[in-house]
Amino acid sequence: MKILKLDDSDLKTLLARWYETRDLFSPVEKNGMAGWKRIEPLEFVEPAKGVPKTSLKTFFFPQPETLLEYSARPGDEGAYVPRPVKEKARERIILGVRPCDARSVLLNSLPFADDPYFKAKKDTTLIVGFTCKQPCSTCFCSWAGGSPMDTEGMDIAMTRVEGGYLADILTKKGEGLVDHLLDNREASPEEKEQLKTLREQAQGGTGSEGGPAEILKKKNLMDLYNAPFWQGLADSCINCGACTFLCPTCYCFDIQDETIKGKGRRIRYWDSCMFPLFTQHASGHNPRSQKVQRVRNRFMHKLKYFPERFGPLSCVGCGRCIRECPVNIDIREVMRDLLSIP
Amino acid sequence: METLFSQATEAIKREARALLESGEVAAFLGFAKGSIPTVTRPFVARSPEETDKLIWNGLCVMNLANYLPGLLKSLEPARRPGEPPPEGPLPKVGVIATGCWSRNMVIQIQENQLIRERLVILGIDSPGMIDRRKLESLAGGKEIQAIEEAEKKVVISGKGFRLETARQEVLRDNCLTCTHPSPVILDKKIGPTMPERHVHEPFARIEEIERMDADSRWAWFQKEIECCIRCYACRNACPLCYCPTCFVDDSHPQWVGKSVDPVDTAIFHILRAYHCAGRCTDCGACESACPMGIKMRLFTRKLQKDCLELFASEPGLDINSPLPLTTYGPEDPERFIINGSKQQGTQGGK
Amino acid sequence: MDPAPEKDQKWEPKIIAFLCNWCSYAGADLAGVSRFQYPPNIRIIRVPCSGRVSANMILDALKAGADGILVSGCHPGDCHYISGNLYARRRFALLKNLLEFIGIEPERINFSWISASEGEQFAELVTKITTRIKTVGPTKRLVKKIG
Amino acid sequence: MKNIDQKNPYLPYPGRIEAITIETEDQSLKSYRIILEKPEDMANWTHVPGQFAMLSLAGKGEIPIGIASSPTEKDHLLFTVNRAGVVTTALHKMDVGARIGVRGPLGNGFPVDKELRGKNIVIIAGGFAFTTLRATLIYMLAHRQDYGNITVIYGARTPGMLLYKEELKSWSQRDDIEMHVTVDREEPGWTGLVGFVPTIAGRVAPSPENAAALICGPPIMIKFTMPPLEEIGWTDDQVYLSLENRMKCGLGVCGHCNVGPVYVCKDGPVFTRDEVQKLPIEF
Repeated sequence: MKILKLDDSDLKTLLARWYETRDLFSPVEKNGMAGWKRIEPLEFVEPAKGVPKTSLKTFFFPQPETLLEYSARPGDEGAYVPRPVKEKARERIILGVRPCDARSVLLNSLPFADDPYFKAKKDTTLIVGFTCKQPCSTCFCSWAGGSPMDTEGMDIAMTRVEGGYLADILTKKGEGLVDHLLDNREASPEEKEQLKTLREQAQGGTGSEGGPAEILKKKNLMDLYNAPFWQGLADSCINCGACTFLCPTCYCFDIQDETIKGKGRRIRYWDSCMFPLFTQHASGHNPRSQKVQRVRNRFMHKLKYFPERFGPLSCVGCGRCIRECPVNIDIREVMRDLLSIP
Repeated sequence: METLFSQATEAIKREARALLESGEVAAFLGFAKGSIPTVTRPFVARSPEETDKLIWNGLCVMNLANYLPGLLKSLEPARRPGEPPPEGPLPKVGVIATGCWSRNMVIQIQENQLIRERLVILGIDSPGMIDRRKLESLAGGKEIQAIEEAEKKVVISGKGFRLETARQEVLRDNCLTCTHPSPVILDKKIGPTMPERHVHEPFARIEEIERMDADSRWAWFQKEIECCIRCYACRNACPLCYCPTCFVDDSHPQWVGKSVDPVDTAIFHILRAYHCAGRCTDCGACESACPMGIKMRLFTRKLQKDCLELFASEPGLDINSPLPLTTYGPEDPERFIINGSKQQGTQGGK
Repeated sequence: MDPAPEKDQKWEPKIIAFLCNWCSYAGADLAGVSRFQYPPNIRIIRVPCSGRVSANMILDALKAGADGILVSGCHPGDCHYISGNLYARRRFALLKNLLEFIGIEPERINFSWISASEGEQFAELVTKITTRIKTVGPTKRLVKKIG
Repeated sequence: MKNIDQKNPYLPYPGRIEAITIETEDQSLKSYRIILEKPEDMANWTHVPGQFAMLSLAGKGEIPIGIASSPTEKDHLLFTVNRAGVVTTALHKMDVGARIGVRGPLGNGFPVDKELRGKNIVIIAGGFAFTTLRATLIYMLAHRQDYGNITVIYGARTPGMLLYKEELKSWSQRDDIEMHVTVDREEPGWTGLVGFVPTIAGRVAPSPENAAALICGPPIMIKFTMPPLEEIGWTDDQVYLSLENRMKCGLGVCGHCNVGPVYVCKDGPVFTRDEVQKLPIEF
């Protein structure tokens, strides 16, 4: 597809235009970058660096999400018969998305492939990504299979250059967003060459042959499972859910019914494999009753079970868990330790 | 440069190594360096060699008492539920304790979660611990790549910046109002004794909130917990929270919904704080653990203030004085009881 | 935000009353038997002792939309279980303050002592707290809503 | 606005309880005969013995329960439910005629039309784990010519704790199936076998030649049943087990039921013992 050269005023014009028929969202500054917020077009500023604390998954896998509704008035026609909720069809555009977060949407769509709720949200959401110029020291997207210049999962990928942005239009949906600019803003051959060089300079994705996903897939499951270092992680871990809830690719959930004053809903909400209740049977038996088992499960799921089932790691290398873990459990160390097992 | 911290680190390493080498303890609980400069890692050394990893600095903010019951249990020989422990002494753990952590250990002993004899406590006076969020806001969005700490100042640096600040400016809020930096139970003292601290208006922020009207207080409360993600890091970092099934996990009845509904989140924070009433030592682990920067310590601080004012109680200072909610006094204040004071005269004989 | 006193005259507060089996519940019973009039706004939950009432229960009632709470037990010294109400007194003192601290209107959370012989006082108490709760209007804070 | 309803895997079929049978003397197990309210749902329902479904009680939640009816029993579904948690307790309080949702069928089921075809079959069950094996047995009896000898070893603590008592009686009168029903201890009025399932299995288990065993029961029973079978030459790949784990979605997404890399709800609940041995012990 096309590559456009936009200056800052072009971007402003576009945002104003998009805003007419769509909702705009972007990272918001609050206690550092806390999360995502609906914005007015003029409010948008490209985040200086890094990603917000909360991940992009909240747009596709909201906390909580109503799956079904039911009437809880015994007299009603169809009382206690759940029916599907109505989804909003209004399109939304998420701005300022980093390559790691954009990639997380693709990774999550693997387990959610047949999920109508996830799919409905994906269909109505456009991602305008901004490639990374300054990775943080906790970033490791290249190692996890991506790259700071990666465009996977974006509809438009913006790269900051002298005098504005090079906008790589990647999808039909993305093309729809800029159609009136397509002819007169096309980037010059030199600019296209510049973008190509920037991409090549960025450390390439290691998703293929030599990447951790491929190496770990080939290792014996029980060798990794029985590795000695898990106990050390469990020693530090307090078994909270900060890592799982901030992680863009942790997607475990629980389902529960809530009934209030005649109205009922069946919701799914984020759950965490760190919590003892996660696996506890009604009988009281708990297959993962020990902290070490739960810590291990989180990493084994991301680094071994998920790749075996779907191919890539269930990790985009955004570094959120590393930055926010209260006891500094570092997934990069876990990856290194797992890779070092013969 | 020899600092307070490097001296303490060396002393901790030395003592821990000796304890493990002599076999007096089966494990030593302390801190190791983290992979990022703003966070340290609670760490269990199980061999003399591993004690080389131990460190001590102002970012050791997790309350180690939190780990003790679980760690001690994991060191006991496996046995079936209900089976009595084996004859003879059970394995011991060595641990570092500052004022608040040691008070939490006292409370755990009072609440039968710990056995004093199984602990070897290296007491260390807390110099006041650093709030990583304050450092981050000082850095103004730039990434902190190194922290240098001295007795009175802290220097942070990263790509293209180097900032120096008074230590006092970046201390955690709880450390700024702390009046008990010295451990109350210990087996060996490490480092110098800190001078006694007098805090002017220790409950200033609480009083400020109390002066607001109900609407403003509600608005403040809502705002404070708005970005809670219900990860329970505050609960799990807390040495007071050891219920086998937390009230948030009760299903029958379900006291609190599990998602991020504002009412459920509010009830979670109210009840979490309330369960710490009369037990909280203001160690600040909850706030330090919170990934979202919520100041939930203010809720427990209010309870702390009330315990002090109503029952003259400060928990964990004395192993022989009961926790305030496990006891009562005939003359406990009851102004809040609607017909309380009116009836009080008639109660004399009883 | 501000729950202004309800203009709609039809609104009547719902008050959940946790009454101890040995004193306050008997007091309420006596009020009924003695035909003392009091507003019909309370819904009584009989509990073995005021010491049985936990913060969880009070918050659960607020979450379900209770406009007010009353917890009433035996007078100090009269507890059937010797000291249940004395432990409760300490807990309620802290809870009431904490709930006020986070912005719950003080009028909504009420504690009292009513003995088995205080039927008249019980009627007076209910009248008093119903009036108090009416001044702050229908509850909005801590009420869970869906959809 | 658009409805999310086409192929919504979270939407249960509306159903009603048609009959309730109290199965055990302690009333902890009841069987629910359920019909799907829409005739087309009922007519289109197909499953494989060994699969399960989510019973859905709006306002209480969902629970995964093995389908105790055979696909050959066309006009209804049968679920035998042990009272344990919030949903099952609510279910136990429900009456005939009450509304109930059914979401499924879920999971893989026993390979009755694949590997098990033409084989001699041994069904070994303990306690209330007999439910999906009842489905399997009824299915096999309806396609009797497709299987060799069928041996059933079923045990419960007491005669009163046996499930499907009437059917047990009628099966024991047939000559094309070998029934061994046992209880843990002697009890007045009980004339059948006495002894634990593993003991009985050791005594009556047939040769492993061209045979498959389907074992469901408490872990301890399975553990002690294996040695006597192995002694006479049974191998792990001939033994089919049905695992249980906490489940929420039943679709292999929510993460609750994983045993290492497999999801019990999607990849199971039926595994050969051979497959289970390669997994971490997280069930």
